[in-house]
Amino acid sequence: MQELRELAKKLLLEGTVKVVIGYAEGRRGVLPIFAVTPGEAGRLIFDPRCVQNLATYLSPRREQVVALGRPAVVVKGCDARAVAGMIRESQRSRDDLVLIGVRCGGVLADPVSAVEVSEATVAARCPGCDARVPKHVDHLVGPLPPAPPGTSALDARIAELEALSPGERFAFWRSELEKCVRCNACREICPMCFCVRCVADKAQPQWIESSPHARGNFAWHMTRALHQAGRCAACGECERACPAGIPLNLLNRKIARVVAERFGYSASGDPESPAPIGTYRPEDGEEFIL
Amino acid sequence: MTREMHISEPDLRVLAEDLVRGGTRLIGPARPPGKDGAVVYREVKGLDEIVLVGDPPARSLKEFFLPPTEVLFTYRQKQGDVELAPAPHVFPPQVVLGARPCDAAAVSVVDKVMDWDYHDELWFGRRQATTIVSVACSGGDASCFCTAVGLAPDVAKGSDVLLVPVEGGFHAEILTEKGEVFVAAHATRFAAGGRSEAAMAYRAAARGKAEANLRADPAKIRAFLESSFEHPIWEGIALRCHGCGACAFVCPTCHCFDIVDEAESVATGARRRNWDTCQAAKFTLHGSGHNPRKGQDCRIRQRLMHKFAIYPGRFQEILCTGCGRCVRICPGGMDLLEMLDRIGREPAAPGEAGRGAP
Amino acid sequence: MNGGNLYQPHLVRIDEIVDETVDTRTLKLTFKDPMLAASFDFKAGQFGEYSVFGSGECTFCIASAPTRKGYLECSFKKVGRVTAAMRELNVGDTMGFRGPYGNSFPLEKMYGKSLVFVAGGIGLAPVRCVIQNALDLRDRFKDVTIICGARSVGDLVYKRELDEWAARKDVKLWQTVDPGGETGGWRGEIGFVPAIVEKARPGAIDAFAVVCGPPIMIKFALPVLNGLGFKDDAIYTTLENRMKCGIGKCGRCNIGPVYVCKDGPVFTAAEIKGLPPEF
Amino acid sequence: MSEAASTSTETGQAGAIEPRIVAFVCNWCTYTGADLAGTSRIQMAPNVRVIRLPCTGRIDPVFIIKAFERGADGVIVSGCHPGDCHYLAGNYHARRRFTVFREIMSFLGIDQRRITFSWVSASEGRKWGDVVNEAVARVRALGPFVGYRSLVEKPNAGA
Repeated sequence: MQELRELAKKLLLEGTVKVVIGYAEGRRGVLPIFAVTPGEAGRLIFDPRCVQNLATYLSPRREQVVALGRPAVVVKGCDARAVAGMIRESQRSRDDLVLIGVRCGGVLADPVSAVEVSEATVAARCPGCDARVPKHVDHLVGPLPPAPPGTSALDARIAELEALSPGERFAFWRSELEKCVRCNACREICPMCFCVRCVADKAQPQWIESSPHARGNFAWHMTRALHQAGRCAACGECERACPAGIPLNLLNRKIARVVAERFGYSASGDPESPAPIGTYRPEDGEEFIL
Repeated sequence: MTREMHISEPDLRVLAEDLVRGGTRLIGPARPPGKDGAVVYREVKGLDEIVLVGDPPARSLKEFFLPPTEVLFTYRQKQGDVELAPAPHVFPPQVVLGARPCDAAAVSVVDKVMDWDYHDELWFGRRQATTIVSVACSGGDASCFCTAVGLAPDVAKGSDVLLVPVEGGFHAEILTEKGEVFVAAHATRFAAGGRSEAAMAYRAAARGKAEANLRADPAKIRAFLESSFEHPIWEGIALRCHGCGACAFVCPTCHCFDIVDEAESVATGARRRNWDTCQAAKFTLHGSGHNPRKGQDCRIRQRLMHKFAIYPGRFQEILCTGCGRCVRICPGGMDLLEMLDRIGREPAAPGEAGRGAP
Repeated sequence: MNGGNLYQPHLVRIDEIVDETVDTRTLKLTFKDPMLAASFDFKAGQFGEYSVFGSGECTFCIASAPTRKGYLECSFKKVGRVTAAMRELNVGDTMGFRGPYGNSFPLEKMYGKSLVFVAGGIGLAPVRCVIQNALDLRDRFKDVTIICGARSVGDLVYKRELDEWAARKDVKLWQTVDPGGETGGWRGEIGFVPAIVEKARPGAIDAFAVVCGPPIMIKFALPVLNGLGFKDDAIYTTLENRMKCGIGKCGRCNIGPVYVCKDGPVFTAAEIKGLPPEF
Repeated sequence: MSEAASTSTETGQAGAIEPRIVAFVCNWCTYTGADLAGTSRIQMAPNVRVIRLPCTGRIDPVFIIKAFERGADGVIVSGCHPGDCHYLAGNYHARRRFTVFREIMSFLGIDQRRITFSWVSASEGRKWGDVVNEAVARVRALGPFVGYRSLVEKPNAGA
């Protein structure tokens, strides 16, 4: 903690950055803060309650954050993957950012009521994580906590769904997606959803029905999953933000697995690695094509 | 016209069964069927499913009066002509059992805008069909602040009958004509009852609990908002906001909507009304590309202004019930309770404000 | 209303289509229901929600005058989904109309006074409604001055009316185009609208001004009018915020405490100066 | 895709209606191949509406979604064989995209037999006939895709 604070103070004092985007204690749990003074940097913390992916605040769409000046941002391994994605897709230049990596032992599923990481409290995406030490960062702080216990409940749930018939899966997703009210929290919080104008907001033609009925919701979530394929940083923020409690991580993880199996690609912290959609190999599998 | 009665828990259970058997749609705060998960208001088959006392359900009651999407009318085009078929605005009876009093109050707050010169038939059709039986709240959690906006955990506003938990059952206050009709229809389930000391004690304890979270003066907040359109506080507050609008969608009083046409085929389709939110940049975007509310700071300000200055100015009602849903749901950690606290302490003239500091 | 609900429009038929400019078109509409066609009434300045079924609704002022019964007109530019669909329609096709909504220009208050109309581009649409209305009751007003402009000669809308007004002895008409927008045969003024207002020097005594046009024109026209002696409460204009319901419910058109759809669209310059800058 | 769609949704059993299939095809190979199938008088089920696009790379998966929304019971996507793309690599890109999109649809429970992908060259009129006939037979066996269209019907939770 002290290491993080001292580093942030130093970066601000020597003028390397104008703002440090990090975590601080709030009234109910941890909040993102934008520390512009060394005093504010003294409030920075990192612990398993720091679930937010702060890379989102680096999007050029966040004009008011951009206006603060050159940022340093505190990133976990999954967050660093998002930053790499943004750099890969020319949203930010690597030179404009200072990345403060934090070693991570998994975050909490419910950071307001739980404090300690255990098999029962850890976020479902964390067990088995291969990015507990963020890569391609400028500074790395904190000790490496033990790996989160157990195995991911997501994998088990995906396997269950895959074992169902198409009709049963359709019924499951219908009951989930019926709850969607199209608040777009999944999109707005996503660091990789930086489009100035989302396909879902386009009306000429209106490809995606904007009404929150299950049909419009299927169109939205299928399209979003496709647009995230090979880009999703697996930070789980969309599911956390969803006020309807839709298990979006199931879809994200399933598609990440497809991309890994079919194209041998998984999102990493390396901005130089090419994205799987937007490139191709002549020998890609095509057993589904007649 | 308040009348006091008593209903035992077994009687309430039978009453719920009677309702369902009689074909009335019964709605209550309940967990999703067969699953763990957040309590929401949904159709239930009996009292056992209903979580009568507890924190506010994840979503409010408004969706039973203003659904997330509803058909306004359908159209059918034939050779240059068009036939319209309006959505029916008479609805089968439904009873909400176990409404949190704040959610019942919200519905009556929104009544005002829905009946402002123009009477919204769809809203009031559902209102008319619905009897709201609330259960006094025990005081909520750390995000509740109903007392700061002039309501209370046991507020009667908007409810037709208010139940207060007492040993073995509920003290019942019959508040409206609709409540009287409801009680008359289930007369055998209710017993005579007068003043109940136990009920008074429960209510006082609940109020005390809610008051501890936030003491604010709505008049002062309104005065600040009306005088501080240009104020550095907005930019600081808006930094961590994602502009997603989850707050508005879970809000019991946010009622802004969009109107869209959706074709089913070349010739047929429907015009729908969908929930919308002032937190989205698209909300005010002109066809020309001009946007009067360009930044997220403007949108946050609009949300607060609408709730605590504009609506009170028009309708003498605060467009907020202090249910705390927006605080609990916000993925960016925006905290209305904190904002109100801060605004309440802010002098009305522009002053110093830190960035993103809570 | 139609046995339906507030949001269900009346059916109207397109009787005439006039292309005002390359991108601006006027539709003349009549109600399909003859009873409604006979009884429909509105005031100058009010607006309506026009719909193309399958595409949606759009908000425009009623561009024709309430004194000309039996039809209504709207002028629009193709900018979005609905206006694009409107451009695809032909004479005889059916549209929807809800309204009239909003407040209006206080014409009665202007009786016995002089009127100065200042309009730029398609801003002439709401002004044209008042001009027609006033000219139909010409003996109730003193001087009538019309100053209107567009980027170029080709962008001038309502050319038929402009010729008609130019021919009238009881109307002073100033037409202008932005510098560079003139053609060989152009006999009007060349210059921005505020400059022409300065040149025309309409008298402010016992006079009201009605100003509509792009925000930048309004911004520079107001001080000119003030300089000529027009008080802010004698200058009227309209605001065009995005709307959906038109009836004070959907929450979209708020400017501070004002609901443009209910308290507007007509405001005095004094009222506008009291509003937060969200339009 | 118009009024017949709304009436056809009434019938639920497989085989009770004529399936409606939308084929998104590339201009250079499959469209020409389909043309050849026609001029060669190859017998084909008449259930397919062909929509011609410049390249399979232009076929956005939202087209498939929209087709199901508006009443299609099945979809065919077809273009040039690998290596034959008029724009060099459009079909390779499309192949990756559809590899993923197919899995998304499958994971959400949309029966894969409703969507047929094929490479049909300008000279493969016979193959196009087979692709069409097989796709129609598969979709006929599955019955109308009421499930997707009717997603619109149940109002959102609560209402």
